[in-house]
Amino acid sequence: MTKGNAIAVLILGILIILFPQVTSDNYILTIGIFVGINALVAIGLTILMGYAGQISLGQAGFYGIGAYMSAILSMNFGLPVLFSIIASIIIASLTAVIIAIPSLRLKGHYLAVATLGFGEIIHIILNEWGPGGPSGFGDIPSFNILGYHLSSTVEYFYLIWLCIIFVMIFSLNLIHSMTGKALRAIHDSEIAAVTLGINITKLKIKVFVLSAAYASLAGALYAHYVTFLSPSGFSLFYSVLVLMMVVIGGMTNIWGAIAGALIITILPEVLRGFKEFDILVYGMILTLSLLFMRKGIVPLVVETYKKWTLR
Amino acid sequence: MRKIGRLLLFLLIFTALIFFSSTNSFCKEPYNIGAIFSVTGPASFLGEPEKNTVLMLVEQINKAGGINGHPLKVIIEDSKSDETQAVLAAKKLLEKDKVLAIIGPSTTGESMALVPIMTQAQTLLISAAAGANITQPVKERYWIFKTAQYDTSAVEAIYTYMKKQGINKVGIITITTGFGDAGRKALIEMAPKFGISIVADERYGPKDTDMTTQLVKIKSAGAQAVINWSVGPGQVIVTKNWHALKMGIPLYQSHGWGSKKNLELAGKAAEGVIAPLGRLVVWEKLPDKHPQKPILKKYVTEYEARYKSEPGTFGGHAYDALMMVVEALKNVGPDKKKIRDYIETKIKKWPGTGGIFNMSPNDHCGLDMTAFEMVIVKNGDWEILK
Amino acid sequence: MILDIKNISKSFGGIRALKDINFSVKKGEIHALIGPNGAGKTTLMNIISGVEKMDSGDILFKGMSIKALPPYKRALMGLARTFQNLEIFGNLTILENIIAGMYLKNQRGFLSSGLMIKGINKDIIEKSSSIIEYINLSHRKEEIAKNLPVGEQRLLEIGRALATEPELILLDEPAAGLNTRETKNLSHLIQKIRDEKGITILIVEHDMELVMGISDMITVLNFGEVIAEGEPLMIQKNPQVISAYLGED
Amino acid sequence: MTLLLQFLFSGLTTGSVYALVGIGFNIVYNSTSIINLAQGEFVVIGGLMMWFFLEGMQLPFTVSLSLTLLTAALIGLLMERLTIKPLLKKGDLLLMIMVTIAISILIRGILMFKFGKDPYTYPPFTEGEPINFYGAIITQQTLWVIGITAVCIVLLYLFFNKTMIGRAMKACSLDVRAARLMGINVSNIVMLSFIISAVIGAIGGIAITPISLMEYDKGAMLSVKGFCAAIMGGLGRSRGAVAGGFTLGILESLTAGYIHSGFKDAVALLIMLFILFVRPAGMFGKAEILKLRKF
Repeated sequence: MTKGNAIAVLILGILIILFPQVTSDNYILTIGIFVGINALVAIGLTILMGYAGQISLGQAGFYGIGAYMSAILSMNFGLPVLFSIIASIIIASLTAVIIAIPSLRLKGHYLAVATLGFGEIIHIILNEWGPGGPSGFGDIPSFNILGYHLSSTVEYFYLIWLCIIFVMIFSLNLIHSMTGKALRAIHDSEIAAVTLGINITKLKIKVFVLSAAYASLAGALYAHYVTFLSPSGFSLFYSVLVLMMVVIGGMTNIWGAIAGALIITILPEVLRGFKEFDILVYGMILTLSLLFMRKGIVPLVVETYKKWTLR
Repeated sequence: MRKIGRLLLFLLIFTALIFFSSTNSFCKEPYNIGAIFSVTGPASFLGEPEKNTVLMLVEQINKAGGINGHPLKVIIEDSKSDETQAVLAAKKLLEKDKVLAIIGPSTTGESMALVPIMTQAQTLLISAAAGANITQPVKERYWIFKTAQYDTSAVEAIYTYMKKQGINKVGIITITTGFGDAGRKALIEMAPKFGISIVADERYGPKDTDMTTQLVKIKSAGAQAVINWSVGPGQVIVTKNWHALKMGIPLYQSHGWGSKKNLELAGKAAEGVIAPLGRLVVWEKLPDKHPQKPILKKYVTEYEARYKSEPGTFGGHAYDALMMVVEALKNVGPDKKKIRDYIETKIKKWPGTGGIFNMSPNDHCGLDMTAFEMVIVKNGDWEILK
Repeated sequence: MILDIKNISKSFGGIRALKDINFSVKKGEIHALIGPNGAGKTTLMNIISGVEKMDSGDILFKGMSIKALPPYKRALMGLARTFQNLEIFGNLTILENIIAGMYLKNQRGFLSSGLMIKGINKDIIEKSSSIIEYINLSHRKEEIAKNLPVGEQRLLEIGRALATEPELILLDEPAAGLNTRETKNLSHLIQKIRDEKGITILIVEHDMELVMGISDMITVLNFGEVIAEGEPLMIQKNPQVISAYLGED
Repeated sequence: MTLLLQFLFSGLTTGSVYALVGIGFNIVYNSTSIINLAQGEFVVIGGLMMWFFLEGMQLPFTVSLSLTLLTAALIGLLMERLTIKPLLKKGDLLLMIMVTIAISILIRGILMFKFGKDPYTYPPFTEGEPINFYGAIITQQTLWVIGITAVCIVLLYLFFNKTMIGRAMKACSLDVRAARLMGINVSNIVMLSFIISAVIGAIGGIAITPISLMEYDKGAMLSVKGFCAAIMGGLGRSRGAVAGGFTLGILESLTAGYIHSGFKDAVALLIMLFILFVRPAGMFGKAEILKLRKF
């Protein structure tokens, strides 16, 4: 991790600690929680797309596996929530390996449609065999550790953003390591990377699994926060939403994931005032931001700032 | 130095968020009620009339002087047919608007997602969705009520009628959404009680375009009748396919069928379709002394005059929910616990649009199969079956 | 012998690009592969580095058959290459390009990378910097690679290949797009690599002056077949080679 | 046997729309290498605008038809000129795909604003009793859908092989640079491809609406299914998309008929994945073609 990033993480940490002190409004904190959950999924996809150059339209599937597995394990098998979350991450990661091996041989549109296919199959499975079927199921135990139940929104806010801090540190370390260089090498030229002795297949699978692990962690946290699950939240629509976060935030910078999650999650809330028009305004904002901020917000801000200081 | 740029961005967005979310108006001591409906998204056909109904009622109530002099303010939130959005909306209503009670959401899933939140906030929720597990087990649903009839009641009405017709073997076709799934479960569970066997169990997706295959399978399984359980365009497509195939066995629809729009869309194909419908749809054909008739007449005519469309049974669920809360407020004032208790104990033989409600500590819905009339489509209109 | 090419054949959609190719590269030599356009030189390079599969034949590297190995394993054994149509990592800086090349000898697991048990240490940076100095790109160290002129991009590819600490480098038309001065520098660099680092070089090149100037041995391909082999002076006089280059055109 | 026939016809009907959407994908893909995920929205535009002119404004059938196709063409044109053209020079394909998603959301918003959330329908093209075909019952509209799809395929084939513009478009899809050197205005070709794909989507919508109704948010599902059809047939191959579309429709119908209707989408997806892994170039494509594609 570079010095700049270390300071950025520190600032993020301070912001997180301060935020609930500034606003005691549970509604805003709840939005903060969902921003965090989405950011977790988006961080994984940013590494996969921006650094390893692999597209995925199936993140909702892993998000769903994380949520459903953790819920089922803690509800039906009485596993402590912490363990059920870990177990669900492992299950999602194993699924990711199985999916990655055939899929990652494909490129571009083909990879996109293959991951889309897997994501939708997982969605159908949840619909057909998930507890409660399409209607979903409730009464999932809320997050608890060593007998202590997290009951307030503030506690959940801290829990989720603590996870993000860890995930950010891990991810920033990773992309600034030798492995990170290798990943970016794969992004720019697979053929050159492989002749330099980089086992691209293995690395791609690993990144894919990492993104699945982040998504499943997010799903599990979602399940134990909302305590109700139904398959509708884990469809292709969510995968597209995450993709949108990554692109709008800027996929060449991992901070873009958080910025993208922030914007895409908050936008509908802000647009509540528009009532019926919101989908129209939403589509308009997405289109315009894609047209005029091609690189995404964070890289744009960084670049503008650099240009500005150079003057 | 780039982190300063990042920091600025963060601050900018947070302030924007705070700015946008604090747009409260300053009325003089209004009673704040929250409403969460699926105004957009796949379940928007529910949320739309519900929202309209509430807007209309609030205007009427305030024009008539409000509730004991207090203006009524209903803050309507769109859940976009999505549970996460419903949770966010509920949090906003509870925390920001400090509402006394929430009516809605429109679907079972969204309602279920709100159960823990409402329980924790100790605030009344009157859902407009049908699922039985919204209010059951009652002990764990202390703060939760609903105004939509149970799916099981609709199934009961259908099966009772079928027995009279001598039908023993049915094929069911359901949509793969919460509504269809709940109906499917009820149909399968209750069949043995009526001595009915389900010979085919077919499904289709909410955006499917053709159900011929499923219907042909039902026919070839030897069913004496088809029951379709869905809302939205699916029920019209099934009706059209059923008509085109000349299946020779009757088609039953769920209680979601009760919209004139369906008759328009299906045209001739709808002739002979049977469904258990709330009296709202057929109020004109009710005998004058029926206790629901005056309410229905007022509601439906006013709604149609105002919105140039029919409210449907769903709008009625919102009507009942809001009127219950209003009545409670009138009698016990702005006290969350008292409002809840009033609804549990005082809503007895209470004629609403959905039926005659009898709430009790054991039943937070208060409707049974008598809320339905069996209705057949004849000459492009409804006709009550005896 | 460091590299033995044995009976390699390859066809594309019915057209035989390579017919029964045989030749060997001696350790420590600069071996050139020449021939008119379409002779199959790049295909052969791709087959040796493992990027493309051959139909039949065998490749021995340091006496071992590598035909079944994926490209990255060949790299592990000490085989590196550059590309005719430049495959630099465009969005990385020069330094990062070289560091990526050092991945081979400095691999880290995912977990240890993420937990920063072993990051990119000073040692790696120093080694990379010395390679950049070696290829005379120190003044460009922190620049984004895609902004470099072609000549420097070619140097970068060679530097990146060196970073893997190979025993044999395949250079695929390293002088394409270079001016005379750059070509001269290149030929010095190639000789320096062989002389100072003892790395064997197999070079495909069109620039005859460069080839004749630095090669110890030349193999000539035409229409997918070896038509001549020998020292530069011999090849220059070979009538078959002359007709291949002048004849049909 | 009757059952099978019935399933097949049911599959052909849905498959027709998938095929038309798939062809639309391919036409745009060939000229730009973009996957236009707003493709399904044109089907919805077709159905809803047709209703608007036919039932809403009570215009005669042919007038309504031409106006609907004109509207779709105009929207396709606007979409290309306003969003795709400025981005095309930059060549970031992923960004362009995201833009098409954003546009599909925008179109959905506009349609909802104009038409509300109710489904719409209008009478079949010809009134009359369904046809009994060896025991299988086929409505006249089903025949219309299949027939119109067939006519579209033939017309497109003639267009791409017999007309100057069509050949120019084909040349563009093979090699943009060479096409430019030959004096073809590539920018106009791209625009034309968007217009044609929009019109084809709208035709599908116009034909299917009497059977399946149309509402503002049906497009996303159609985009996904049409995309699958295009992939199954091999991206960029219009005849492949036709085969892919019909295969997908029939597979869905057969799964619903013989296995279980709950799994029909899953089986279709599994088969698509199988084709992807075994023959990524599609059922009929050659592997070499894949290598020519940058994305």
